[in-house]
Amino acid sequence: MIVCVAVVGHQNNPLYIQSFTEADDALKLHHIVHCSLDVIDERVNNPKKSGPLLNETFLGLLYPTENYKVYGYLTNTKVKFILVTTDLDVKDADVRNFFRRFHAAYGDAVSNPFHVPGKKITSRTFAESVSTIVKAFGLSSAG
Amino acid sequence: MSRASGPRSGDAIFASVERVNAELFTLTYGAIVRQLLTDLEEVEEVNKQLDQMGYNIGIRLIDEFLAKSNVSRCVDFKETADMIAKVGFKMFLGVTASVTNWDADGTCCSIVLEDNPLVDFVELPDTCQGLYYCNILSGVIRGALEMVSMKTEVTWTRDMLRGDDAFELQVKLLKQVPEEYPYKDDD
Amino acid sequence: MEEYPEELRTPPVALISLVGCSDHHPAISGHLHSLQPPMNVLALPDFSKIQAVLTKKAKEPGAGDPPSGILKRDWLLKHRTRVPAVVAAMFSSAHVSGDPAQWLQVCTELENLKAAARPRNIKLVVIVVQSSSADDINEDRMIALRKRADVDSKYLVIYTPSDASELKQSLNRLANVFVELANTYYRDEGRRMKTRVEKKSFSSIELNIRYCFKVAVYAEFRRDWVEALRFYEEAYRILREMIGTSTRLPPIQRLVEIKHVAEQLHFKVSTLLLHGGKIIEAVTWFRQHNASYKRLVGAPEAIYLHWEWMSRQFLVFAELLETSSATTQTISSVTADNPDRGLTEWEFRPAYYFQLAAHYLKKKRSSLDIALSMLVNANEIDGGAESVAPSTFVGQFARLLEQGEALSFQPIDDEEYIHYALTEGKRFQDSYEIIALFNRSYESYSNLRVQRMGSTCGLEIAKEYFLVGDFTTAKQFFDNFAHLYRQEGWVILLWEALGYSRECSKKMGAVKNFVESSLEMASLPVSSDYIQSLGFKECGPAGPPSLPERESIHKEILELVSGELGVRSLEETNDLNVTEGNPLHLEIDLVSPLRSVLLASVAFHEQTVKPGASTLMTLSLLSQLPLTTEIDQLEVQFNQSEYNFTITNAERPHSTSKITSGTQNHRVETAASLSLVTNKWLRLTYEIKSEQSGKLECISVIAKLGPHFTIFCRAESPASMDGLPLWKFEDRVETYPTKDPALAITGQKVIQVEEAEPLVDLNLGDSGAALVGESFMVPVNIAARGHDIYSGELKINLVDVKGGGLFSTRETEPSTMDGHHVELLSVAGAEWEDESQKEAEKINNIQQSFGLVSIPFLKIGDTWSCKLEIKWYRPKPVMLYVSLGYSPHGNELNAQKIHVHKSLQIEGQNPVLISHRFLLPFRRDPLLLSKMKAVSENNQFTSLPLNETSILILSAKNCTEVPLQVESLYVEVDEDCVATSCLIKPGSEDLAHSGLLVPGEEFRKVFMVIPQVNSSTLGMGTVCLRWRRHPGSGVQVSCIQEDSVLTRHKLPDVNVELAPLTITLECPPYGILGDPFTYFIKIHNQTQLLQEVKFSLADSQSFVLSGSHNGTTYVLPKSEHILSYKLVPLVSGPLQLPKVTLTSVRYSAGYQPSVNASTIFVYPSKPHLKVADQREGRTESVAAK
Amino acid sequence: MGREVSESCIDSLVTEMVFSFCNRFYADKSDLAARRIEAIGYQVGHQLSERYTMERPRFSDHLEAIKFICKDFWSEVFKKQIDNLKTNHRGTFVLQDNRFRWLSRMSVEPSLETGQEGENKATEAMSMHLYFPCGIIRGALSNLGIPCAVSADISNLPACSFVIRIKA
Amino acid sequence: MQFFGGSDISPSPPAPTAAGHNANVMYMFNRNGVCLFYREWNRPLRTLNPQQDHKLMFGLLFSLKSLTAKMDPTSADKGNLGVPQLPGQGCSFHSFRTNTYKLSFMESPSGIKIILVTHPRTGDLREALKYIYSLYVEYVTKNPVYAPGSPIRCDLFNTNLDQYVRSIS
Repeated sequence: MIVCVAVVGHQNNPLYIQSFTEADDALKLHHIVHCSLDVIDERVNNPKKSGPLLNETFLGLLYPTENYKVYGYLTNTKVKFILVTTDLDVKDADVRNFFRRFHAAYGDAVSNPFHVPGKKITSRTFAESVSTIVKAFGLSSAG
Repeated sequence: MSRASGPRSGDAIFASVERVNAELFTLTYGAIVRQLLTDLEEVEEVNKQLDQMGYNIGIRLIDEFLAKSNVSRCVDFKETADMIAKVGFKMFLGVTASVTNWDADGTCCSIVLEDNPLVDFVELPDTCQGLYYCNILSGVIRGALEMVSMKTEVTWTRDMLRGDDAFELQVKLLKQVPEEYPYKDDD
Repeated sequence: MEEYPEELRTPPVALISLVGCSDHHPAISGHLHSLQPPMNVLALPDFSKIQAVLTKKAKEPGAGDPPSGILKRDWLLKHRTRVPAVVAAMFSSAHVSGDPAQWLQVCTELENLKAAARPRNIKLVVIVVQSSSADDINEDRMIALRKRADVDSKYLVIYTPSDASELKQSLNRLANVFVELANTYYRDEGRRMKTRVEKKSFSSIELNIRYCFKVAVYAEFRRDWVEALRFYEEAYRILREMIGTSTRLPPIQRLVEIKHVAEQLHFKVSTLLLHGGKIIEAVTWFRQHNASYKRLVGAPEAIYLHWEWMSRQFLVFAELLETSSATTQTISSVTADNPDRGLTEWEFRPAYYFQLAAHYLKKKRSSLDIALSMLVNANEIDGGAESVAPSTFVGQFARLLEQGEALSFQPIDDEEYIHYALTEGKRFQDSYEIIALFNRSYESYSNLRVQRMGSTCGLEIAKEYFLVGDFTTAKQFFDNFAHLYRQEGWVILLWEALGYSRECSKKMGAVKNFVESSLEMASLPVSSDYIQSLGFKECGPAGPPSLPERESIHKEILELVSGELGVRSLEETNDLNVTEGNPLHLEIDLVSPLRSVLLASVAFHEQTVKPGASTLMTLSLLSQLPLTTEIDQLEVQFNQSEYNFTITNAERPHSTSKITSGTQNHRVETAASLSLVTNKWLRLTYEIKSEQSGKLECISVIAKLGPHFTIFCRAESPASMDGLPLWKFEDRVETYPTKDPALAITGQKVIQVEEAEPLVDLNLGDSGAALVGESFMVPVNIAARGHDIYSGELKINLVDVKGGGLFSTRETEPSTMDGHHVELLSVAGAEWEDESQKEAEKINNIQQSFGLVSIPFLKIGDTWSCKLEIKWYRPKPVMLYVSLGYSPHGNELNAQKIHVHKSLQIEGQNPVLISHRFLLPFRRDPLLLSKMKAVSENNQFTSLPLNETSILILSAKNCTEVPLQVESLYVEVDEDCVATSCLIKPGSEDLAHSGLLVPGEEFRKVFMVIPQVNSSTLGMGTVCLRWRRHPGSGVQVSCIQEDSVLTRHKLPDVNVELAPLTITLECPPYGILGDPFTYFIKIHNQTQLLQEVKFSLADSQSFVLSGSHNGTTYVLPKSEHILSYKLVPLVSGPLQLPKVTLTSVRYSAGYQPSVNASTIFVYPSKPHLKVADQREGRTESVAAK
Repeated sequence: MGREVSESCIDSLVTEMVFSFCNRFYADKSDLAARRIEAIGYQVGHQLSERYTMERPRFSDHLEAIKFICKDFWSEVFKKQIDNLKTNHRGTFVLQDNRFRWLSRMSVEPSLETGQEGENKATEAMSMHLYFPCGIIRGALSNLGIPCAVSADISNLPACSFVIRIKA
Repeated sequence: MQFFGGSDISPSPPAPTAAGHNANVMYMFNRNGVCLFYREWNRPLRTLNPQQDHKLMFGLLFSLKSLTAKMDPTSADKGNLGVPQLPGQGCSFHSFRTNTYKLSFMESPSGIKIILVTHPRTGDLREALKYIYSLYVEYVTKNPVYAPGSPIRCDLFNTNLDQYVRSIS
């Protein structure tokens, strides 16, 4: 189950962060997301020489915490997407797929002429589509 | 006049004309509106300017419309309105509009759009209530009709950006202006 | 890791036992220790001990029934300290080859030893100590000994310590033997166990595990890591399966035991892996370990044991990683080559594990607290637990009972165990442990420059400190790490940190900090809409980040600063309050996080303004505080304090007390309302009128909220104002600080006040061009039209028009001292009042091109004037700048000056052009050899004949526009060449006519020159022309000066030489048409030599002549030869005499008299003039030249 | 995806945009008008680059990004690629489109334009239409993390070359 | 039909050449009677100054239209002579011929009037005029620097027009 998704701007400032848990761990999730930026920095600064991951937007598993897994995605426009899930075994394919759809949603959100680049994303439409994508992920990964 | 080759269908024309990504169009329009909002501040003023721009576009576009659609005469308002809705919208925006709500004496009707490329991605911020985002369209129609000598008044009655289920433009024919001899006879 | 017993932490070491000959033990054991790998030695002085050591104690209840534990706690230790692999019996050679009695004893001892060693099949070595290599050992005794010991001959070692080399050899020999035997021993033991494992010949899983463990350990003894690893893993696996199946112990303890064992096995495995450099495997292994035990929480009341255990796992692994050399360098490469394994770089970092260790320890603490709290009465647990202790088996605990001296363990039930564990748990103060862990994590993160993870740890540390009540430390930490969140705009995290920090300062009773952090929190961009605030229960003291929360914080502060009530609800600690006693003063600068609390932008509506003219200034305040804030009073401060003014709030008249020491005539404005609405500019526009010229800058704005609370806020120019760091990411309406957007973009908090219009005239008298050499006067007139002139000052500046600078360094002429072309000599005041020392002072501050003169006080209407005396050394146009600075009001000290500037371009030109030329005497031509040869550079030097009279003509041309009066013109012989060398005397007595030269006119004077020394370069001296401007001339009096000017002109050196021959032409001064006259050509030989001279006389149409046309003559030394001709002129007028050409054969130099030397005037008829004709002709001819 | 509109929509919109900014809102303040038009282009480019770079690996260097502009981006917007890309390898790139769509129908009658200043008028009018595409390019690049300045040159119509100077 | 019965004595021009120079002049007016465009390929004699010339031509068309409408036997409602009409209203003529030239005319509903004067023997040019109209749309109305209603000054239009006109036979 996805517990949190976040969009982080190129100055590492949070643009959108939404958690999907009833538990009171929204704050912890903030911390987790924030920390994951370190891993992203590491990955980007010395990218893995080996094959497929080179410059791919999908950064894969960033790091496991005691009971979460954190995945990352870095767009060409230096915007970071972060996904925190509780699932222990997640198929990369699912995550990739998730990020693809998420990116599309993000693209539409910033295509809103009234959205000012670099500012927090307040669009309702975006929020809605995100939650649908998140739900969809739950289903796919469950199966 | 040759009635031989009648008006062509909107789809046929749209298929034949050069086309571009709607995104480019949509975003450009959006950027223009945003710029106007920041420059002119007053929402009302922005509406006015959008309409004006639309008008200017309309008076250019009409000839393309006529040439491509092969329409030879726009004397009857009813017929013309239909033309615009069925052919005009299709051949330019690739969407079809329907004409409804004719009033008794056939001088006022509504053009209804379910789908409108202008508003993809658009979400009106709370600060811009009162903005007719698509006001350029009304301008275009007004301008185009004026070129075929119909003075009209075009107003929005429904707007999806304001939560309505469709876009509805009310087109009201004010008068038809025949062309008159422009030169004074005394010179 | 430290808590592990040494034998577990380090790989096992073989044990050798030495018996007998104890005096040799140290040497041997020393050697064995030094081996790689070392060997332990169990040294027994005499054989009697050996039994005690080796005899097995009674085997625990027969192999039949299952053992009561998995691993024996002391087993490893036993093999390290008590059960040797090899026993070495040492006998001195003396005994061996001694008398039968001794031999017998040897034998018996050997027997006993064998008896003891056999059952444990410990290997046996016999060492015969040979006291010296000299004495030999009885051969057959040796054989007998071997027989008895029945050991292979190579295990009967001769040990000779006598001399070093021998000792070494025998030591090595011993070592080899020991190693070999030890290995065989452990191999055999290992095999034994292995066969049991393979044959499944064991009664219970416990044993299975134990055997595997033993196999592994024995393998380790043999350094056979692979096998060791295999069997440890095997054991681990079996153990894992054992969970659930085993029923031996009560459930809690069972789990505890298993985990303990698992821990040991895991430790062994990961150690082996890491030391084998298999880091990836190690990490993966740990993952599995973690995964498979994480969920085994166990019984709820003992849950904290699990967390403790988990924490330890992470801690230990972290330490292993840290110590194992493999980690550090290879991480990147490692992560590189296993993207598939899904291991992330973080899992190779000890920091990661430390962090989690700490994390689990926190869990442990919390659940422990719960457990404790659930106990009915805390003291009850203390009873009965003390006698419980770790039992013989790893991970088991039992009650220790002593009957007599014998100790025995009695198993306990979980109830008791929990008690025991709780008491144990209570003994530890976890917080510091947790801090320590986080600290290690934090440090290793920050070594890697992984700041965010680091700061999370930092935050945790801070929270711990907060928990244990060390608020000062806690606050420091919180504040440090808040910074990162602030700069990256992670508002929620910032909120949490600030919340704590705020609480700290509250507890510490630090009002200022408290208010600061409160205000910052209240002004943070958190609003309930963008996070579901219910998710933030654990935000600590801050409470959930939400608008209402901000509001309540804000309210609290408002109340606090209003002084009405201090913040209560503070247990024990002293209340915070803001009162008369301790007022509160905050400062907000451009980088302060509190900018969002109060942002002051100040914009003048113009860039510049005339003094006295008034302009507008807009002061705009912005606050992001959630509630509307009432400002009691504002003070606006400028760089010129007299313009400071205060703005009071009309709605709050009572609270208008002075903020600063209220100077009288302190301006006070009243604003209708001074309430700051959230994110809405409060704009106040006031008129500013400045008398002072110069920069007027608004420095700061001081807002007064409540009687004793002020905020000092640095003013910012809208032009250069950057957005609020945190709010700039918010999607909100941003408005301009000023109504007029243009001003908002360009507005400045500084305004330039121009200086007042000068009401004083400054005039420079223009007096045409200056002449080089004269001291040129420029009159300066100052008239105080509309201002009094106080402390006036006149700046004078000379600048080269061409910008070339007024002097060039390579200027070397004496005429220009220190190379100035133009120099300001002095300022001649028309009337300095009395004080003359002032004059001196004035002259002082005059340099060549710059002058500074102070002007006496002038009342309106007064005038004052002076003359600038300037001297040109070079013709050069010059710009003269004169600027008058004065202040119209005497009274003010710091009255700013008003300036008037004037400039004048002055041409500097040469007054006269002096030229000279030399002539030889009339009709007399010396043969100057230098002329002949030096045709090329003849122009360099004029050559003069020695002792001949030559004529020098000097002319001075007036090249100015004004008439000049020449006073005198003379040649001044240089000091260096003595007067005798050459005498120059005026050829004509001094000027007949007055030397008045109109512009362009030339003045001439003739001198006779008779060189008297033969010198190639004879200094001719310097021409001195004394002149003055002609008074009559129309130029204004100003620049006429009494004393005349002396212009000097150096004459070039000349070349004086003796002419060997001179020709003199002689003929009458004039001829008459048709009447003959004689024409003599006198060739004078001045040398001591006979001179052969060829001569020729050309024909001429104008004359009929008689005499030889050409020929050769010889002229005797110091004598002269005369050629004479009769000539009859045929025409009249100036005629050219027939041309003579002479050629000196000796010098092969031909020459002719100059043309004009050989002309004669022929009158048509005899003229009737008698006298002065001589002179007439002369001057005339001179003039002709 | 793949939604399309008639080309004359965008053409007439851009034309009208330029017209009204130059002749209505900022008449005789052509520099202001230019800045606005450029800003509009900037926003469009910014948004387009976000959309068009989805699904593709990140660019490792400036050149890659520029190539992206030349190929994919250009063909998305103008249905053709840039014809010629030049660079001095010190942060300046020249992108030439031999037949720039938005200029393809632009023409004046030189003969009738009275002399020099007429020419200038015409060229100025044309150049006004270049701020928009320049803005687009700048917006796109800066969104890709490449701050730069973009100018255009139409010395030989209908070819048009855009000069990109990357701010180091 | 023949207007202004030009006396037949006047020699008719040479027979039309297959390709090439059959077009003499062309006018374009917009709905306000502004002459947007005038171009001549072959007009040996020129009598009036351009303004008058354009005015005359527009006047001719204007009255001619109302005339033809007035004469229309088919339509019931006959506006009085000189009463203005909507573009495309009533009947409309599309060409007339004299012995010396043929004038072809088309008017778009937007009031754009295109007049092409050609050799008398040139055929029906209605399609040609339509094509010219489309040229106008393509190269004039879509020319960003062309201001609607102003005289047409577009290279591309001229060149394309010339090229096309040359093909008229």
